[in-house]
Amino acid sequence: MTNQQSLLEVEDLKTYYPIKGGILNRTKANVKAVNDVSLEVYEGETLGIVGESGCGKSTLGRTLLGLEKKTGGTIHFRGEDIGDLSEKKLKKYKKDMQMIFQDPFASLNPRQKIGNALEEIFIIHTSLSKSERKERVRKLLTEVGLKEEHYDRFPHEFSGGQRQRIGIARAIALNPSLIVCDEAVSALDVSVQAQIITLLKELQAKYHLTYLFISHDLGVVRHISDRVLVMYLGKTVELGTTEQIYNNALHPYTKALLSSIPRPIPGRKRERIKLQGDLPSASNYPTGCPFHTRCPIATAQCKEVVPEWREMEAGHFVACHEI
Amino acid sequence: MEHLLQVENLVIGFRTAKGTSQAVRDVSFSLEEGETLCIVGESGSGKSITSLSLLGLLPENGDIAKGSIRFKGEELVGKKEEALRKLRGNKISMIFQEPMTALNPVFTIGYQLQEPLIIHQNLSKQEARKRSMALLAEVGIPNPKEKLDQYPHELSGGMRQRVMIAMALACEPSLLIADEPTTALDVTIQAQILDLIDDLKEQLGMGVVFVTHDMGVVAEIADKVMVMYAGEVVETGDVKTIFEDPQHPYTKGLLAAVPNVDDETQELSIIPGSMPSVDDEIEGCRFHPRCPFAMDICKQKKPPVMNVSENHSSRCWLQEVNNHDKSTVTS
Amino acid sequence: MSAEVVLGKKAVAEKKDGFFIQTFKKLLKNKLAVFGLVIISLQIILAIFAPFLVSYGPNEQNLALTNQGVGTEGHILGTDNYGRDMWSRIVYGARISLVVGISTVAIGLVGGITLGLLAGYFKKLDNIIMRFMDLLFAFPGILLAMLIIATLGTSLVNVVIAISIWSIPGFARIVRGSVLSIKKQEYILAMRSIGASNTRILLKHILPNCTAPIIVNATMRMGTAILSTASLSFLGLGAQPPTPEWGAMIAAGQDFMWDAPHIAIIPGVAIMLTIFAFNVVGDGLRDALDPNMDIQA
Amino acid sequence: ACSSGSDDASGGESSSGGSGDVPKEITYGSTTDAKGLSPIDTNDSVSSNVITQVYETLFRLNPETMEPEPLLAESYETPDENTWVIKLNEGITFHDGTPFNAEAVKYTFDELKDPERAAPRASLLEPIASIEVQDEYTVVLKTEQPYGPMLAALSHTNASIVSPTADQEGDINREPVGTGPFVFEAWNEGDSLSLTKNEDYWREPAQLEKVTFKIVPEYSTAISMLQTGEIQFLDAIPSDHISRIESLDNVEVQKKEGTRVSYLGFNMEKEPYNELEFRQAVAYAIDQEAYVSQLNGLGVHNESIIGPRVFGYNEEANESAYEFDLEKAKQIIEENGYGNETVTLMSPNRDNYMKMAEIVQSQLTEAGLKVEIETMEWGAYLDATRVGEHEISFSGWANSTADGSELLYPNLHSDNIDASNNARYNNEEFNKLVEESRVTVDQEVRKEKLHAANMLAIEDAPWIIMEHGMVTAAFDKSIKGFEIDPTGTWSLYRVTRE
Amino acid sequence: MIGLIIRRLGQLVLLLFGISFIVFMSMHIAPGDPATIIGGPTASESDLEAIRDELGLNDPVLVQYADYIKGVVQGDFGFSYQTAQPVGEAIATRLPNTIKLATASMIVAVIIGIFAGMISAMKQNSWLDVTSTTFALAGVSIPNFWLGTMLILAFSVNLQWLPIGGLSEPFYTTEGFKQLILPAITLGTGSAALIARMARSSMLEVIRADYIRTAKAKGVKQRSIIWVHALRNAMIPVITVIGINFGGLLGGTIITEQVFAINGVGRLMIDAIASRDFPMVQGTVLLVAAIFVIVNLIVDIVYAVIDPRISYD
Ligand SMILES: Nc1ncnc2c1ncn2[C@@H]1O[C@H](COP(=O)(O)OP(=O)(O)OP(=O)(O)O)[C@@H](O)[C@H]1O
Ligand SMILES: Nc1ncnc2c1ncn2[C@@H]1O[C@H](COP(=O)(O)OP(=O)(O)OP(=O)(O)O)[C@@H](O)[C@H]1O
Ligand SMILES: [Mg+2]
Ligand SMILES: [Mg+2]
Repeated sequence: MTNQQSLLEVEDLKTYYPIKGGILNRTKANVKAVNDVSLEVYEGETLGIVGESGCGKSTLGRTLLGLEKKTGGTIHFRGEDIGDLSEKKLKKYKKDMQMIFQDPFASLNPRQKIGNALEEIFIIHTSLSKSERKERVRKLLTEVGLKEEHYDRFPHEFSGGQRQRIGIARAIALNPSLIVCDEAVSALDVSVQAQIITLLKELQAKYHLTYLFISHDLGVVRHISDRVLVMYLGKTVELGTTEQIYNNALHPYTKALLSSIPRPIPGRKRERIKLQGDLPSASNYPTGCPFHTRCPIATAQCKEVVPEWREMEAGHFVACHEI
Repeated sequence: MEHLLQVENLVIGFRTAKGTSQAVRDVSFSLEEGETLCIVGESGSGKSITSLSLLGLLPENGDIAKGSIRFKGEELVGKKEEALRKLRGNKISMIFQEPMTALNPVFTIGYQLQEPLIIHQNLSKQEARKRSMALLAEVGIPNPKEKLDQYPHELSGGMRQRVMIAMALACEPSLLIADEPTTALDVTIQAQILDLIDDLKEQLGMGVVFVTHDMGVVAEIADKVMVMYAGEVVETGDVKTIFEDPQHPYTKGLLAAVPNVDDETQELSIIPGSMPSVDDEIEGCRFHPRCPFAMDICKQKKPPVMNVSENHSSRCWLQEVNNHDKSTVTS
Repeated sequence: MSAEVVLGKKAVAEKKDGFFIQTFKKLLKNKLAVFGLVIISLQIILAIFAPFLVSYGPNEQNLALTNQGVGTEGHILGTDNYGRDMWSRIVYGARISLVVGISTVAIGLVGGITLGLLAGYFKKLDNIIMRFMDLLFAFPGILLAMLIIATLGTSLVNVVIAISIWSIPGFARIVRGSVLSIKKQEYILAMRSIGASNTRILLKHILPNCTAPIIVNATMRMGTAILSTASLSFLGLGAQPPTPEWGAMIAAGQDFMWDAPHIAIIPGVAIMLTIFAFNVVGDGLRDALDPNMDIQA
Repeated sequence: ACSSGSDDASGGESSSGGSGDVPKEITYGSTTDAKGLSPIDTNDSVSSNVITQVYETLFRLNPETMEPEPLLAESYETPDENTWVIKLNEGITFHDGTPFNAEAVKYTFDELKDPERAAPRASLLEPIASIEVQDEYTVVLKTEQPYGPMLAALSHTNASIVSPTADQEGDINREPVGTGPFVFEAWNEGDSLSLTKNEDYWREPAQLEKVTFKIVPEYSTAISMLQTGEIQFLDAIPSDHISRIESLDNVEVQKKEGTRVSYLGFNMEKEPYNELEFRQAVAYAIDQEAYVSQLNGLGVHNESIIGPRVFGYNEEANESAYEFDLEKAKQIIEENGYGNETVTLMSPNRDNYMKMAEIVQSQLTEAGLKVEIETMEWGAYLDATRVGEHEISFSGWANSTADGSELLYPNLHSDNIDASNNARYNNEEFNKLVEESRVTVDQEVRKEKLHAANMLAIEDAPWIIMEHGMVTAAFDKSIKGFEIDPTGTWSLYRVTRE
Repeated sequence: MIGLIIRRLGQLVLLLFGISFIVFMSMHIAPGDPATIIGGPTASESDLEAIRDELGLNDPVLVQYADYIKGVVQGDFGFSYQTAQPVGEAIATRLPNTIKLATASMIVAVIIGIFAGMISAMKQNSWLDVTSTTFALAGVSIPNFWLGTMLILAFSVNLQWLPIGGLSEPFYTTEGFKQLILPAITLGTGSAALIARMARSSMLEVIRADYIRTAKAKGVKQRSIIWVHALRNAMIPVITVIGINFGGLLGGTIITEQVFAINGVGRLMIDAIASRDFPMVQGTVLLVAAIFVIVNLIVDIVYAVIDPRISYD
């Protein structure tokens, strides 16, 4: 992983959701879904993003694609600031950045034939004729392992794995450079999940795609990612190569997370790092380090001071006072 | 010997708009006290339906068409609703997958916890309240007194699932059925819940039927494993055997398809295709369209359950070949 | 190469039907709904072929033969207080009632869908539109109709307008509700992620997916609309005489409940059957469109 | 504060009762509420019904002959054509104790005429120039021109004499004070109104102890209540309900020819309605007999504008009207091409007007016209016809003075175009005859003038008469001595219950 | 909760303001001049002019509206053109009857509706369900005035069980109660039917919910599953229907009051519209709208009581 070229550069990105209430329905507080995230994504890599439910993984992905309005920070795509572009100008970049969604069924319009759904992309972004569009769609379908005759079918006529293939076809239709896979395989059965992961890998090799692979399944992430980002309550807590994260995790949260994964090896005695309590809700955000309420090694400092995002070794970042 | 639970040749049919479909086909298994049986299989393989049938809680349009379910020797199939009701939540308890929806949103935690105590143990309201407070503490909920008066939506997912567990254990059942109790939870929370169930099982000596599709979870908690595919049991055995010496091609495929956190270089193997739906009638073995080892016989004749060894069986024609090989070797 | 294996031939053949045909097939399983469909079809036939089905004009008076009961020779359903043939009036009335029902619902739909889509999709418009809808809603229907008719004058067209306006907020609310939930669906996000415009998303993706509640509601509204014309006629604000509109017919027949009850009862039964029909079809549709109802009892 | 339904219900079941223990009470069902209770400030028939029981006029029409005869007045004389000297009965007091005298009469009439007060029936006394008190019990009315219908006008309910004290110190529109046989007790607006017997009445006190007016908007509900005995008395029976009422065992029906006339009127300022031929065609095309036959006996077929019970009627008028002749109508319509344009019949959506409109529409269609009906709410109808937006309209005139001048002048005299002359009829000769009928005091001469005017208008056909009304009442058989007069008014003074 | 109430009442003021403006304008645009109605056919143009002057109808419409609003702010709703009675007073005497009627019919509707809907849902597709559905549908299909007349003929005239007219007696007396029965049924039937249908479908949904399965798994008796666990959840959408339906119910009082000779606000209102009694129309319409909004506010509060997930703060 030498001469990495940066595709996406994110600095101090913030995305807040307002919590409304009170007599006048004013904003009372904010859910800090993404809170001061800085990172770089390299061309052709797969960056896995892990963390527990509600930690802001999806929000981060959507914000990067301009589907969610950011509250602060900057996003550079191929060196260009795209964070504040108007809807119109953004269209050009939208072609270059696509998304694959978690629920393959929910992400397809149930009333639209698959062929038409795919064709629509070309209607929006190209001026191809009808027959040309059809041709492109046929090619796409075969590309993701579906058949041409699937063109006229409705989403409910497909199995979960097939639907996810359609989602992938949609994402690669315009030859993007970046694809955000938001829990793209989580809803699938293991056997199908393996099929899709393999397909994603094939496509990446073929088209030199960059993936942001969001998942809570650490096994899958390990399998597919080059680098891994660990998030907790809207904050990045650790970032490193897959190797660094899985074999040499620094942050106590990463460690706990890794130790909690049930291993398919019977009889293995677990050395689980037990965490106390549940995730605090994003709306009553803890002061200091967001993890201090559950952290086994928290100190007084952690309660007060937000830890810095430090590079511990080459490419291995962590936010913790105790390391 | 009397088993805690013995299920024999269970067949469950559903009446649907298209006719009758069999969701569970000829399933048999047994469970002893203090033992954990994991039922694994992909979505739609009939895990939930099997476990629901144990309590007589099948959806309205579902029926046990054949087979028997014996709890401590007592036949449950065909038992009167009222008799079953007395068992439910008392001798046999159940925990469901979705802690979000499995609790009634309009009643307090306390009310829902006290219900089985009042129904089955005739406790007074105060006694029930005291007892439920203790139960909450037992499942590791801080401030149980306060939580009793809260509503489900005020609790996090992990807490809710703990409440469900407390509820299921209220009357100290001898059999606990857990249908994917941790699937909706985060891994760190899942770990806490799995530990909890394990501890309580030890304490109470219950038998546990645990439904999951996560092989990792199976490895962690199971004594015995039953692998289901498209309504049928394809392989059963104790946990070690299943993981270390799986016989059925499906089981093997399943294990190989799970990405391993600890293995960087693992090549994921693929089972092509996807599971048939319950009402697809397939000649021969239900797995043969996806089986890399399918032989002619597999397409024509349904394989019987074949014993691999004591406590290990597989529903696959390959077994016959193997057995045959073995027998020829030994003889 | 891979997944096709399991979708056996049977499965493919079975799933060929489009969404509407499937729904219709499910609908046909519901006996009450079929009954409703039959009534509606009959009504449509009556309306279309009215001139061929009667031997008297609907307004043809015969003052020498008034208030004849059901089964009178030459007048199967008797005659009214002007000696007009009840059967003819009922048949021609089907035309009017159908048109009134359909046009009020159509106008209400267009208004309600537009406002509902806008309110549901654009947060900024939501408050304004929905407060305005509340305003309309807070007027009891009859009162609103009375005000509109008092302003525009009594005529069937104005009745239609009044009832349409009155049904707008109902549709708007339903559509808005569906839009709010559909908007959160991933496929809308997916459309946004491929850069589809708001108009495209609203019209091609959100609207078609609100159809189920809209259809169900529209069928039921149809009944209400016909009933409302009856109430307005009772208050003297309905169709102009001698228009054989059913509501006006019952309202006028009300005075003869003693001498010739059939004058009010026959159109009453006609209205009841129609509303009943539309409602059971609506109910049936709701069930047919509900995925949970895919099971047979 | 009103009578409870149950008491009446038990009392009303005359069929069961032989005990003779009937309460001396009566409940009248009215479809609308009174607008007010002051004769000066109201103009509607429901208010009149109450006012007639509480107040009295100087003269009243004899229900049989329709001739004015003195009531509060004792006698009168006319020393010259423009002077009316009226002698009043002595020793009468209003319910509030105020003495009835010439001052009270002057006060009442001055108020009625006062433009500030804007009394709706001010026109009744409009010809009177001055009202003078000659002595305690004599008033002198002076007119600038002779005023023929003077006594009829003074018999009008709205010319009832009110207590000046009560009017000045209170609101007689809510708490009426008159000299009549009944004293106002309570008014629960929109629901009921009650009167009690005037114990100190100047004549023999009434038999009834209590009278209640109950508002029942739906006539069919009212009939049901009459049947169950919740009310005992109804009037103005719609023709569609008469057969039901007549079938009731416990109810007696009284019907009489009345002064009310219902007509079809043309807008004489619009084409082609200003053409005599068109109007004749319509007149020939309408078969009034067929219409009246639908009224179940509650209408009189007579095509004279001045009806048989109205002063100025002559049999000849009826006979000279255009007779039903469909062929003639068709012929005229065809010759003039009248069938090409659509004719709109405007009708208020109440009473029998809708029925007229529907039948006439059918008859005119038969004759070859294209006809539409436009029904309107009463308020909108009044507005539209007043300013002449209509083409043909249906309307009626109650004529509460039963005098022909009171019919022809407001409705067909050109003075009243833009007011009550909705036909916008303007005929010099006719105007003159009507004026003469008004300024003549000699009743015989008046009669002739009215007849001549009537004949002229029938010939000219700005109006085509549909029917002359019947006045009707239905009451419980236990009620005796009830008399309704041809203008539709009734007094409960002599009514008893047995 | 208090926040909700304050916010809603604030909205109510705005709403009433909007409604009053619309009503005011539409009454002025509408054909039919109050003066002609007061003056009657015989009044001359100058009589009418005098009447208009007295009523202030000659001022520019906006000035009239401003005057009206000024009055309303001070609690003065003007005087009836017809009877010169203060509008507030006229409404006050009739309001109790309308409230009695509306409340009684709502009670009838809720009791019958929920009961029928529950039975339908519990015995889905049985003859009981079909019968109850049929009745419910018939209920929405019958015109109010027709039903009212029929009930009178049957129960008052033929059977003589119940009185016909008015609501003169207090409802807690036997007589007053009897007076309420027929009008309440007449007015309540339509709403009962709607509630029944809503209750049925909502109940059907609820009994398939996971938490019902949980309750069964706990061994809860069938009866308490339905009446305790399911009912309260099923009520949530039903309550909204009740609130929305209340508007229709208020509209229905117009006809019911007419048929049963009840002296209520509905009748006051149609009479006022018919006679172009502007201040009375304004007053009654505002009142009805206010009642509607307040009832819906109450519905929202009940909503929060039934469903703990809803909080308005
Ligand atoms: N539209 C929204 N409005 C308000 N809050 C939101 C919205 N979307 C997400 N949130 C909140 O923002 C936080 C982060 O949400 P996000 O969906 O990004 O989490 P996630 O890590 O993707 O979780 P999951 O694994 O459950 O998908 C959560 O607390 C969530 O409740
Ligand atoms: N009420 C029902 N009517 C008809 N078919 C049903 C019904 N419930 C379940 N099934 C069918 O029975 C089969 C087995 O379902 P079951 O819920 O047991 O699967 P599962 O193994 O628990 O899957 P998951 O992992 O998704 O929970 C499925 O194919 C399903 O479609
Ligand atoms: Mg997410
Ligand atoms: Mg399951």
